[in-house]
Amino acid sequence: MDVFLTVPMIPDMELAVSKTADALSDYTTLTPDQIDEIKQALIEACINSMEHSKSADRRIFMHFAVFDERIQVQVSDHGVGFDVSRVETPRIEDKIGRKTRKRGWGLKLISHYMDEVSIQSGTTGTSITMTKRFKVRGKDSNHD
Amino acid sequence: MDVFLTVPMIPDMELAVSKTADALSDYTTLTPDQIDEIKQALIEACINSMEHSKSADRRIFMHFAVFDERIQVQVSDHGVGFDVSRVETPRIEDKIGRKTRKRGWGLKLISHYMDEVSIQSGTTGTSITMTKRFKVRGKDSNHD
Amino acid sequence: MTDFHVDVIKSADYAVLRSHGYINNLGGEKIAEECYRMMDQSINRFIVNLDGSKVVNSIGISILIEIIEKVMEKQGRLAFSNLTPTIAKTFRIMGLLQYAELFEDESAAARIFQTG
Amino acid sequence: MTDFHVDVIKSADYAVLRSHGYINNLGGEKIAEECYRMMDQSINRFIVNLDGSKVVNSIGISILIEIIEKVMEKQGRLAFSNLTPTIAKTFRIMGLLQYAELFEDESAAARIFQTG
Ligand SMILES: Nc1ncnc2c1ncn2[C@@H]1O[C@H](COP(=O)(O)OP(=O)(O)O)[C@@H](O)[C@H]1O
Ligand SMILES: Nc1ncnc2c1ncn2[C@@H]1O[C@H](COP(=O)(O)OP(=O)(O)O)[C@@H](O)[C@H]1O
Repeated sequence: MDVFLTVPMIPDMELAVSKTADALSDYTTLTPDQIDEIKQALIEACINSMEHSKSADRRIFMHFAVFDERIQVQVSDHGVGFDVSRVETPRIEDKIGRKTRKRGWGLKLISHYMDEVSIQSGTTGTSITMTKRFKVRGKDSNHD
Repeated sequence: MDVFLTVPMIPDMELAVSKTADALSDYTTLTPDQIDEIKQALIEACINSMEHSKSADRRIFMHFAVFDERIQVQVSDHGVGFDVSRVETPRIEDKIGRKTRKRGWGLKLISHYMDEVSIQSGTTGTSITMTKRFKVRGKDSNHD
Repeated sequence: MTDFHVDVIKSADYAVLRSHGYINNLGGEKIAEECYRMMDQSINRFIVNLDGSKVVNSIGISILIEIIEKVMEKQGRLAFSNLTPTIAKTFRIMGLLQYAELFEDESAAARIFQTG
Repeated sequence: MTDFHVDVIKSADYAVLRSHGYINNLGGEKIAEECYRMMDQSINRFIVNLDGSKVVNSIGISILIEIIEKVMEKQGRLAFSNLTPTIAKTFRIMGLLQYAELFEDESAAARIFQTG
């Protein structure tokens, strides 16, 4: 099952988008906490596109694909891209008690919320693909 | 503000879709009852595509456009189309106490839920465009 | 997908049906099933409380029309209660209220049924 | 767009902040504003009850980090309560709980504050 959603980069749109994830969860066996984590990952991916992409069309393109045992969410923008290898892993010790930027947590959080994350980024834009697995319906016992 | 949503024709997808309408209503001054009516109109338009379009790609394409004083919702399919002029207006007297099809209310309901409705239909598909007006933000007094 | 269910409370000579969930074809059919089961037990007066149903579709309502028809055939009576404004509007647009009564809540409907 | 607000309940020597709504940059800043207003009144111990906030973002939490930092500078104490499992996980991932305490609910946090 594939759902495509395109939204403008306007305030709080990431919240509206996260409600679509909610609606799709009816087609999965995701637990409420897992759904919450997908929503948070989606929020982080959207605000990254909004804040950093500098995209001219000011749009975020999403593709939700629901499979038997996983949901895959792709969030893309037509922005300037970034060098993924140069993103530093944030550490709280470097942030607290020092005159440093407190930000920089989005990608780290996404990688913890989701089971698999991959990022494609270049001069034509950025696309982050995030997967979360769930229990196959009706296969909750091991004598299947 | 434009939001595009493409969904598969699968059971209850119309409900999931109506939640997107809910999310977008944050960008309008629509009252809860008006939002409910848009959701119901959207549900009827979606089930029409699901039931009648015979579309090969089994997809519904939606475009939500939010303006200062109205929201426009377009629901399209790539189906076989129908002759709008031949749709009869349903009347309860013809339905109750007679051996007739009880169905046929969708388009009538949509026309009452929304302020303006237009339908384009042909051999490449059907597109229904529905508009609901709301109060311009901050203009609720008449000495503006 | 959606978890639709109907609670049936049988009184002496009428039944209350409380629906929960989306009234689509499946939801409508479940309500019909319960009504017809009651009619087999010679109950022909119904209060259908839609408090748990905030969304309907026209297919589901078509099934409600069939129920109304069957109840009329038996000289019975059908009342709806606890409708959202939009569902009440929907019933009004369709003209359903010429054949079925509408009450604010279940107890208002029950008062009429008990005296009538 | 979203209606974020913070209720502040001031005790003898600590304050409880109850947030309501999405903690994004604006939400985070409102919480910070209230904390700094209390700090101006020499209150340096805080319970931040997130029961009304089910969604956060990393920009909002960055502002919470700034608050924690300011509280630490004053040798104060900051506790969070009523977090959703996902927000608790978020704080844990970020390592926030090395600097701020976590309590199931507000009264559990208050017990520690009253005795400590
Ligand atoms: N969609 C994007 N387009 C351009 N740059 C991005 C995008 N997403 C992330 N980045 C870059 O990666 C960095 C790290 O992102 P993140 O971990 O979310 O933290 P933050 O957004 O707080 O800086 C950003 O500062 C930005 O430089
Ligand atoms: N998207 C569509 N594609 C093809 N035919 C349609 C479409 N929408 C409506 N129709 C036609 O219009 C008729 C009336 O639709 P409607 O008023 O919704 O009632 P119902 O769906 O109950 O028949 C349908 O029976 C169908 O023939």
